[in-house]
Amino acid sequence: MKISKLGALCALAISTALSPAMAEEGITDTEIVIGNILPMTSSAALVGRAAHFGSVVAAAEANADGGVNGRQVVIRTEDDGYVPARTVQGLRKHIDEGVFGLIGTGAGAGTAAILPILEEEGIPAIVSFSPLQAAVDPIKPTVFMIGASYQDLLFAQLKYIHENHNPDNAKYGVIRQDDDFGKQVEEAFTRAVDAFEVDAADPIRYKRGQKDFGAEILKVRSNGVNVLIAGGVTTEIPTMLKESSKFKLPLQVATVPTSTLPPIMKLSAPYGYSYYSGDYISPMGSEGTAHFMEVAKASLSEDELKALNRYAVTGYVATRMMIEAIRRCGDNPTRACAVEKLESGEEFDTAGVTLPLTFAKDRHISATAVRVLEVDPVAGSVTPVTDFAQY
Amino acid sequence: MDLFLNLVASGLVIGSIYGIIAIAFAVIFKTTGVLNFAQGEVMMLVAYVSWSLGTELSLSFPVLVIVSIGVAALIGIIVERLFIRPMIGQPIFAIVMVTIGLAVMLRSLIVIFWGADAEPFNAAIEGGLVEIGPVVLFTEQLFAIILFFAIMTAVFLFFRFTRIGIAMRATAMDETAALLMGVDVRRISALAWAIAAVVSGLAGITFAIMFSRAPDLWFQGLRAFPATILGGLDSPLGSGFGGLIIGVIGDLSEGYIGQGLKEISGFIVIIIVLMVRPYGLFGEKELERV
Amino acid sequence: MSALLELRNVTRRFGGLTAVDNVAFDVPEGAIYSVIGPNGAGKTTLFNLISALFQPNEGTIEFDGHQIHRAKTHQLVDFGIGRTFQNLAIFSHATVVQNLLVGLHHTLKANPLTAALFWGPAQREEIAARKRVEEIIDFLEIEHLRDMPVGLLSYGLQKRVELGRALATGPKMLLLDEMVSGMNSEETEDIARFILDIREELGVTVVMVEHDMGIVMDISDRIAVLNHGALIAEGTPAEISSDDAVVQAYLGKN
Amino acid sequence: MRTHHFVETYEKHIALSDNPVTWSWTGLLLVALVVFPFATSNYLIALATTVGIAAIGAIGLNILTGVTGLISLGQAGFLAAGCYTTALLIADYNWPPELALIAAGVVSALLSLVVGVPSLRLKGLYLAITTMAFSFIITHFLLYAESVTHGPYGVRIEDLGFLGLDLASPIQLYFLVLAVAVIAAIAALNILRTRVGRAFTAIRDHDIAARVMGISLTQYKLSAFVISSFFVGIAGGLMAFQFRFINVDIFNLLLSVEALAMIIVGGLGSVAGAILGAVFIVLLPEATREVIDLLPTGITSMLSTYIYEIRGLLTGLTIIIMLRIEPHGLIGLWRDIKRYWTHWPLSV
Repeated sequence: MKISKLGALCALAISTALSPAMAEEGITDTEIVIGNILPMTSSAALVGRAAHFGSVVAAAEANADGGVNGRQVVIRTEDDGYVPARTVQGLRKHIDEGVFGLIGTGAGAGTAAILPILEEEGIPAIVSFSPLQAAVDPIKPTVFMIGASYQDLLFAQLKYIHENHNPDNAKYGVIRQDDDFGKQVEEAFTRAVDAFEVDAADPIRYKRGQKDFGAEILKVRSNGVNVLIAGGVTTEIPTMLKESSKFKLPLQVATVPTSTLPPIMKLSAPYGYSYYSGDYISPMGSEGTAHFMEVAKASLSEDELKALNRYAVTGYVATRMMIEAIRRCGDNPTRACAVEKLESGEEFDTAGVTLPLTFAKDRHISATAVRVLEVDPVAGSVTPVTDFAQY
Repeated sequence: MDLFLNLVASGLVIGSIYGIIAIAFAVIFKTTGVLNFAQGEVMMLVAYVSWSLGTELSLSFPVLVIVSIGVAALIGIIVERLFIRPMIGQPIFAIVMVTIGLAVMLRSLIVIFWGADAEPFNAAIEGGLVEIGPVVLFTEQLFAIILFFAIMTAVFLFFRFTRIGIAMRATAMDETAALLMGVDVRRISALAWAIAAVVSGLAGITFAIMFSRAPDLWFQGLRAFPATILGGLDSPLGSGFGGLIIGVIGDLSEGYIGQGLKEISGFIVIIIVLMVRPYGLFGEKELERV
Repeated sequence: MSALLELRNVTRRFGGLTAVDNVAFDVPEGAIYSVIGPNGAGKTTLFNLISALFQPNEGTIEFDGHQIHRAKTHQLVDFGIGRTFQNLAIFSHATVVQNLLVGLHHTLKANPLTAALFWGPAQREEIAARKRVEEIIDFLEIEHLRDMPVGLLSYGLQKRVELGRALATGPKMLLLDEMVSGMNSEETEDIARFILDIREELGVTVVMVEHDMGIVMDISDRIAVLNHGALIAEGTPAEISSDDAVVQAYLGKN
Repeated sequence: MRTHHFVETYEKHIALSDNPVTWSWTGLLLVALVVFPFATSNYLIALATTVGIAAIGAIGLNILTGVTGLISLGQAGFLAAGCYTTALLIADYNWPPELALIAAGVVSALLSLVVGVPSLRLKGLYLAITTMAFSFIITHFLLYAESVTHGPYGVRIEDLGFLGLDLASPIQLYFLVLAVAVIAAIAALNILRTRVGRAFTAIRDHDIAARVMGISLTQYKLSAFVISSFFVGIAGGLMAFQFRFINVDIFNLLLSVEALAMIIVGGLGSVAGAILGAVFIVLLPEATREVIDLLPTGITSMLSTYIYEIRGLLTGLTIIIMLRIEPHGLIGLWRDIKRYWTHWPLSV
């Protein structure tokens, strides 16, 4: 037990050295802190990093204009590595170090995990990284969400396919991850199958991080599926397309919005499939994101620019809204005031990424209208094929 | 039947990759008694360097392979010299832990150096289709299977007939005796790491061509664990066949049962096999002397 | 003297090799009994059979009414058999005291639950065990080494600790496998003295496998000679040293 | 420091420590641990709570791997079993948290028999990989047995009390964990100084000699599994209290590897080593973060793109350097330092 001395010294040293000067609710005379908890590492790092940089761009934009009523916006991001338990830890750290509001709330399960703490602490949050119905239904006093659910995003595509292509003997299939995100994907599938009264194959589940989809596509083939939800997060999608191309399967493919990520398009190019995607924002590179890209170029390094994708845009929009709400509170912003401004029904401009957004006291969700996009990886183009609509 | 054959073929492809990595595990374990937890990361490093060489210098595929083999051997030797050799004489446990630390380091280094995005690994062998009866394979998938058997043959010949290969086997059996016979045990350790880096590196390159060059490539190292355990940790050839078995069982169980079984069928298989043969299918039982 | 250990037609084969071939002898209670023979004669295999590490293919081994050939190794101490090993088999990271305490294992009763609480009986039996260990330490004259990790001791002392550990099990019979090999003459004499003391003071029967003919002839009451797994002679030291077959076995092949 | 001392009674021989200096330091440490949360932030309290939970798990793993020599890479599975047991019993079956915590230990211990029995014949790394396989199978079951475990949705438990403590309060949770950790450490030390612990060590050092000394390998290897997993299960149950939302994501191989890293870095076979290792491995990422924060802002912002990778790099490097300097772990390092000072100036 003699080593316990060392432990004692460590404990004392740490407790005295690391105790931060606590800032009341993340605001000082010169700074205001907005937090993110995002998967900056792990298989979802591609999207987590982008979301972080989206926040950074919004803050840089505000700070270039002299900040929010004289205060500089500081973005502080905790890495949760795509693990909900670490999302909780990240939030605890934010609370401790002082945070005014929260944008990135981890992936779906992470958001679910921290909801009670957000409520307890009364932290304003705009969920945007990974839409989760439970975040706003029932309404939590300080939690808002922008963006349509994965279910709506996928259902919109299936509806478009059903109405415009309606293949002979349509048979629907889905390959989805075996987590909460995959659950939402499967719900969209079930909803479409019920709504269109079409034939369906049994859903196929795969473990997060799986690379090889040979067996899954062979099952799709032997089931005669011709409308497929490729429910991967990122690199799974090109792999599924590749295996399908081996047998030249005649497929209509619906994907989650991640399919508008440039690296994924590049990887999918050789296999001759175009696929659908759905989104509630304008695609990257379109006119709608022109302003965002301009600000980004002014505020990010070369390396950081490369990390941008559509998740940067949603992160940007949500952070921008939070900043604007704080600005509307004037010189002495409080959390309660920011929440009040958010749900006041007044419009928030998103710099053209979406139509101006609003929340209301009884509606903490916005930007739920979805547009179906056709992605042609060879041409590198993303073409809207429908207008924004509610699903 | 069509489904069955294609599932088997698909299982053989991925099983070949597992098998090759498993050979790498076994070569190091057999000669030094260390299970190298950083094997997947070393493999990833080789694949990344090879990808950079391929895109920067636009080498033809055969030349790229030869250059990559050289690079891989060098990586293996450097890693062994920097991280493993200073630990010689320490408890095996500590050395295994060093490989775990090494794995964490390499993973981070690669992202710092190459970024977090996945990129296609374009190579001349890629993209064509081969039809064998009802079975359809991409040329690179066929390449994976051929590579597997080529490496199996090479490893067999090396350990059976070359002087140094025999010396390595001798070291594995009795280090002290090997020392007395004039075998340089340190050089053997470096050589084992080099061979493992080359072998696994080739698997990494092939995997990157089939899928993408991405920072989660290291995970295939873990996937190959069941293979090497199934075949026997001290049996490179057995480990190789273990890979094929795990690959095929994985795809068949996914094809006919589903429920995400593909990812854990390998683990279920090794538990069952180890109940019957505690040293793997082809591993040797250690003799206990009293 | 009645027989404490009885071997009847004991045979043990490994693959094609018959390591112990139809061996039978009795060890009388209170005897010092030696098993000798050239290298590879099957002596250690025989010991492993008597300590139930192996089971015989044929034959029976009875000790004090217990059927060893059907027993599990860990039951032996309960029957009253302790042993040492040819190659050191001590717990080298542990101290002398801890090694000896392991020998007392089967006499103690703590289970994980009572051990975790370390209250009442569990504590009392540990104290009693420590007293017992001190007695053995006294007997073997290693008081000064009590808290040394055994791995740091000289070979001779390590052997002595191993002997102590076997004694700690409270045996009726001790199996000593080449105690004195690798020892100098002084250490060998010490051990011989201990063996005699063990028999005289503690009343323990001793069976030993030994190469050192000096100690065998000096202290044995009876000797069994093995060659190629078979028993070729059995008798008093005087009988054995004049036995033709034995002389043949040791010298004949040269 | 002392050089020699003599003991007069057998009671003192078997005491955990007969040295008053040790006892006073231990007392001081405990006082520090009790005072600590009142002088610091909630985040550091939460971090200390994590350390405490990790320490309980590491003490458990150390009994199996460090003391008995059975290498396990399956800690994540046992931890998951404990964590889910507590969470599900509270959330779905309205068990009182006190019982649900004990149930975590019991379920995990029973499960370890399922792993232990078929593992009896396996040695070294074969055993390690088999335990790893079991842990994959356990988490797979937790994910797919939706009707029982809520599968991918995870389990949430609402605010809860424990013997009058309010576990939503970081300080009160901290004290619960501290109390359990102290009990766990004492229980482990007690087990190790009796015949049970000696049997474990004997099996590790020389299993044949152990058998000849009357130790049943079957019984004691299984005991090691059961005791170890009981500790680990309790740690899992405390995790459920801490997170109040659990799903399988956290119970991955990395967690098992980290657990192993704790006992190796800390010192195999030593209870204090396990605790030190837990402190080290849990605080390492935090420490690297602090180091990065100390750098000039210019460098920090330059590093910002890959800040997490740099932390990973430092973590890996620290483990390697640590093992290079002292393969016997922190506890070995501590002993060396102590020996150095005790014998100074003769030690140079």
